[in-house]
Amino acid sequence: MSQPDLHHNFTPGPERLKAMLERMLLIRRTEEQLGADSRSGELPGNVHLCAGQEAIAVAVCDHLSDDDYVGSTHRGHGHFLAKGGSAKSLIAEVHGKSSGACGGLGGSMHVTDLSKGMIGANGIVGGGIGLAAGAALSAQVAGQGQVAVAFFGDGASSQGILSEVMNIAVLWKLPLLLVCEYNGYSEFSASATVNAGEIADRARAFGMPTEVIDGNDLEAVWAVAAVAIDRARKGEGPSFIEAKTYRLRGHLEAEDGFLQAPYRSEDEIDQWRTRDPIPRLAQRLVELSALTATDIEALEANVAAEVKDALQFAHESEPPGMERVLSSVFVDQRP
Amino acid sequence: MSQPDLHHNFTPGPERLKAMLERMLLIRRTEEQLGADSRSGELPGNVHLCAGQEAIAVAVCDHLSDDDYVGSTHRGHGHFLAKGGSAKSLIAEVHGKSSGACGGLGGSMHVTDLSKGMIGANGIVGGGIGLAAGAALSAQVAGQGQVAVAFFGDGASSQGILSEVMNIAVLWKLPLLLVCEYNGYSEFSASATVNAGEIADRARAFGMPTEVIDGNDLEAVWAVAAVAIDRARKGEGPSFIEAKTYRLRGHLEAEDGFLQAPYRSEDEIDQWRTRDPIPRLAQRLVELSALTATDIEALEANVAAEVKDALQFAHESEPPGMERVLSSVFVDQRP
Amino acid sequence: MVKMRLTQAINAAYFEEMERNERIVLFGEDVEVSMFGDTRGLHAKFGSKRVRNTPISESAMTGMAVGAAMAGTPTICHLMFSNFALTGFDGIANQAAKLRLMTGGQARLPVTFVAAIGAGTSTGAQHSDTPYPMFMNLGGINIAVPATPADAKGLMKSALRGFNPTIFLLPRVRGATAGEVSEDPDFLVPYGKASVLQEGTDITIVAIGSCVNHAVRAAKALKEDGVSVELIDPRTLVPLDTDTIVASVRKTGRLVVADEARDRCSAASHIAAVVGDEAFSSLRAPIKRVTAPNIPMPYAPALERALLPDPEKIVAAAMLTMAG
Amino acid sequence: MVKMRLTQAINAAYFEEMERNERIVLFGEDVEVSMFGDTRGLHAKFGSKRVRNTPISESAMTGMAVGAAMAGTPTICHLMFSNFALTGFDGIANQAAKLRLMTGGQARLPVTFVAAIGAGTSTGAQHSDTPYPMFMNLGGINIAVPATPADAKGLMKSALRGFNPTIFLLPRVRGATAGEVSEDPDFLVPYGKASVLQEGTDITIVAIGSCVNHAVRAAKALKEDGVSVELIDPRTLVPLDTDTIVASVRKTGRLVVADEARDRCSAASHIAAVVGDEAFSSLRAPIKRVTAPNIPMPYAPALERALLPDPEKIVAAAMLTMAG
Ligand SMILES: Cc1ncc(C[n+]2csc(CCOP(=O)(O)OP(=O)(O)O)c2C)c(N)n1
Ligand SMILES: Cc1ncc(C[n+]2csc(CCOP(=O)(O)OP(=O)(O)O)c2C)c(N)n1
Ligand SMILES: [Mg+2]
Ligand SMILES: [Mg+2]
Repeated sequence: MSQPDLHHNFTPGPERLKAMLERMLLIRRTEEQLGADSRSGELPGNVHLCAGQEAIAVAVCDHLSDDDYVGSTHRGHGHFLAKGGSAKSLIAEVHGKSSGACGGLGGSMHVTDLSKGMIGANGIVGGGIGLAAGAALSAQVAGQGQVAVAFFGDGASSQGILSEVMNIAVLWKLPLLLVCEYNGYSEFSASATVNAGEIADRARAFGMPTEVIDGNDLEAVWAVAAVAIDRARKGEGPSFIEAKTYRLRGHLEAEDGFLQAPYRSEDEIDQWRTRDPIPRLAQRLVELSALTATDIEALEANVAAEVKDALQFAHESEPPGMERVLSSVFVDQRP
Repeated sequence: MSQPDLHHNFTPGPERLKAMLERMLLIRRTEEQLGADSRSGELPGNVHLCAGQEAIAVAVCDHLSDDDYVGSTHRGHGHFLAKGGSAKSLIAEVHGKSSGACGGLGGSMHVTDLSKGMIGANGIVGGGIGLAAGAALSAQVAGQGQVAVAFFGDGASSQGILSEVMNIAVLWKLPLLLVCEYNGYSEFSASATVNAGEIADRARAFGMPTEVIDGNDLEAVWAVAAVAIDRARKGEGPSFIEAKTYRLRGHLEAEDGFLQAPYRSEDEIDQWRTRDPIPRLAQRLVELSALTATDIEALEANVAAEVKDALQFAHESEPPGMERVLSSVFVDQRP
Repeated sequence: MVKMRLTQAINAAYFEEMERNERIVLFGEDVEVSMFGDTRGLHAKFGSKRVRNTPISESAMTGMAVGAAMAGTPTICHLMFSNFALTGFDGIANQAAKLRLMTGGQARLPVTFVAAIGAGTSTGAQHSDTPYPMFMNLGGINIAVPATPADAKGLMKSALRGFNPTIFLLPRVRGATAGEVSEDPDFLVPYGKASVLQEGTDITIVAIGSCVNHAVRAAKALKEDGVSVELIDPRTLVPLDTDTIVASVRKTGRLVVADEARDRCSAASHIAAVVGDEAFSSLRAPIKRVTAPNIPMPYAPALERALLPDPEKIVAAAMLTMAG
Repeated sequence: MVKMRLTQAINAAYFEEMERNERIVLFGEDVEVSMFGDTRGLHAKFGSKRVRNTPISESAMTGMAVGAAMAGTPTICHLMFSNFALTGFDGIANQAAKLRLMTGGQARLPVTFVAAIGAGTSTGAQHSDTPYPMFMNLGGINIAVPATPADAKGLMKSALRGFNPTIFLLPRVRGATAGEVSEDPDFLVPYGKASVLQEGTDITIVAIGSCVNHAVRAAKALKEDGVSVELIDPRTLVPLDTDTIVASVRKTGRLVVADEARDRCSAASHIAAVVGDEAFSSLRAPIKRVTAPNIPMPYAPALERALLPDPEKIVAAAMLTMAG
């Protein structure tokens, strides 16, 4: 099958790269805070952190406006912030406060900001794929050049809904970008034990432009996403990106509580630490003479202040009341 | 991806071909009877006939014993008879009689004969794929060299469960043969309007031996199935066959009652009539000097007698009583 | 007023609302051909952008319908038989019913799932379910079960103008019954308002979907025996107009609920529980449920008939209640 | 007798029955690691032939489990959270619950679906459902909801020795409560036999799953107020031991049902409907249901607590009933 190539040498330029570096840092530091809050027992529920995977969300979302849609996963904090959601509303949500993105009714696995086109993290593996494809249909019918992106994991790739959506998206030429965040694990199972063949080949079988890239190389993700999203906007249909990455934290923060033995080696984790997309992009910007050590300190300080503010905001906010619940089930109707 | 080749020049020999010709004839004439009974209003429910597609079921099942499993579809009469089910129990079932395969509780879309390893027609498109894969798992655990075959349509190929099953079957090396009966239509939709790309490519993506063949050429189906089933028996895992065919009858017998316009041309149907697998195999046997016109008459007479007997049997049988229902929900437990 | 069948009434509702609101889209397997007739002519009129045949992919269909709705496109997802809603259940049960709550009220979900319910034509266990009790338990999705062409049209039009996820169920055996339907383009039937088909004093009969017709006949027969029936069709099961039902039973003191669903955790059970609680002191006899037994539906026609509610069973239950 | 937690009791049942019957297989996502602990150690003991991690593919998992069972292999399909059973619902609702009937009784279906139910740990709406009412309406599948380690073990062992499809649900918040469990390898708990946890004369409380513990505490509190409670745990919802419940209410004249499921078409509704019918003349007060409201579960802990049944709510309902 000869399919259009997504590979081009587009590049965002240093200023945009710097903004993306800051976004990645914001994700990392926000999640570090949430991870600490989870481990200390301050948070209800579970949190799944995306540390190490930030480049994918940030690079892809850099091409999107608030009118475009992103469907996400149980590991959705990064997508939420990359799509323009605020650290305040994220942290407050995960802390279960009424000032949170979903008024404290959703929690970590459901962070959503429709005003930013972030149609939600989703607790059902594969759920966000269907929703994003629906948003792409809506975009197509509206005819304003909007696009939708579905982020999902390598584990999620074995859900039948992905195959169903790929088929429909190609048939209907939906303005959809499917982004598989291949971090090598589905919970505690190594990907090779739960995925036969190459995931990207499944997309190719439907006749979709498909690329496999280094997901920790922000520029590479950015360049491929540029082409895919441009194609979608022009009505040329869906594309598929398989971005190889790694999660530097556990599947969920609480996992040490029930794991009997490690499911991945310290060595492997250490190896991937050296490929962390954040220092990697910083290094690259230094090489481009677009960033100094002082700049990095300033970025870190900005981000730290934002996270601190957000945390304080969450702490000072009230938990949601029952009235909020009762008005959030139906529109103009009591449950 | 380099995958094992299923193509070989195995051939069944004239005696076996003659037996298969008779089996195809039995399916055709049995279904003609059921079609007539349906159109005359004598039958409850709907019937979906497989006229034109018989070669696939018969050739594949020729390699199977009663210990092997077949999972089928809403269009399952052919699979039922090909797997060794009797015309009596089929016709009685579709007539809703207690002497039917399922005691008249299942009907046309659920004909099942577990004593023959026919684990059932299924009213849910895609349902039989999951069941057959489960039977393959059972076979693998039992370790006796049994295999399972899932028959399904081109329309069913877009169900996510197929993708899920292909993935698991490859990972677990299940003794499973997936047979896509590509008849060009999913109900009233031309396949190209509901299937992107080539269906066989989807199977290839998982790393499964896959062949696309002429499903109306019984010998071709037989040869490919021989290799695939042999591989499965030897523990070498699943295979995929896409068999191009055509249904000479409507999607269901009652369709003229609601169709406003034809969804396929008379021309197309006529064209495919010339490729009918039954005269085609008969012709081939004549060419091989293995069959005479008298032989054909004798076969037809045998089959006609069998169908007539079966119909009489059905007519003379009682409809099921309530006790049969109450004992058929749970084992050793009243519902 | 014009006389039409239930499926024609739904068809009319689609036409009117899709003309009124250009954003509405409809998709489903073979909706262009339209096996039931309710989507007939829509493709010719509104084209492939708004009316689409889908592959057989119920999981994607339900999920995509919800996503499209969330993104602002009112979406009709046609699922053919209600059993296929169970095949693609995640989009309904885990997404549609929950997303507005999970997003803290951000999401509006103008999505309408359409499917046929009920047995009676020997389509076998996998095409004969009446699963609204399961949907009722989901907690975040409206459910319409119209029994007349007028209600079908009015309820569909309301669903398509609203912003709540809705499951719209067609009682299959009622599809061919004709009735008068308003041609007023703004004829709407509200959700949560039961229809009192007949007032009476001796006994209340609540009937749902296919049972409404049976109950009408039962009420006629009972009248001949001197029993005055108050007949109520809830029309929507979520929201459920328990006020009207409870008020009626406070008056009559007796209740029979006729529901084609399986008995266990049925709509009939729930209505009986609510009335048994709220109208306790008015009850003069046990509340009787006329439902299907707790088994999958068999194929043979005589068995189907024996298992399904019918006028005779409703009369028998009512007489038992009158004797109580 | 040995003291263990509910998940340990299930683990012991798996071990004993998989040793006893070499054909039993178990699969599910990450059953080797075992997030809940119930499948811990099985892979090491029984190997990759019989204990398998699956990809995330709930549709295939449920369908395959049924197919394997039909082909003679008793199969445990571990679905983790019960919401994921809804993701792969076809295999349960359209296949497992119907295949024996559809095959005219040919099929034996020794398949056990395992999943956790319930809220209480802020896992959000998509991980907190208590969907047994939906499963109860399916009509062809057994349902176990053990509340004690002993019942968990005995019910699991019975399921694994039987030939009927079973949904085995673990009340999540009860997982950590310890209790005495028999070590007799043939210790079985029958399906359809309620457990009377405490005899009493004034009021019957039926409690299911996570509510059993609440009800025990409520009964203690009520005793201090001089109210004698008969406390019944049905243990299995299909089959449902209505005889025991009805007999109890005939004695006490009063009933409260505590059920963590959403109220509409809940198990509580159904039990109330059956008792309201069969024990009508014995009832001295309306039957009260202590259930969750008809909404998806929110995340914030205080809201979860406010919405779920607890001992106080059961006491309040009982007092209301006593006043009636
Ligand atoms: C339908 C469903 N099945 C199972 C789960 C449990 N679960 C949560 S995350 C996860 C693994 C997901 O792996 P992947 O898609 O690779 O995402 P990652 O966690 O690696 O980001 C599983 C099995 C779920 N949430 N939903
Ligand atoms: C889950 C489900 N969705 C939809 C249907 C309705 N339906 C019955 S047959 C059919 C088309 C099947 O097409 P294909 O798989 O190609 O088989 P064919 O009829 O051509 O043999 C459809 C959509 C169904 N029975 N089950
Ligand atoms: Mg992963
Ligand atoms: Mg076909």
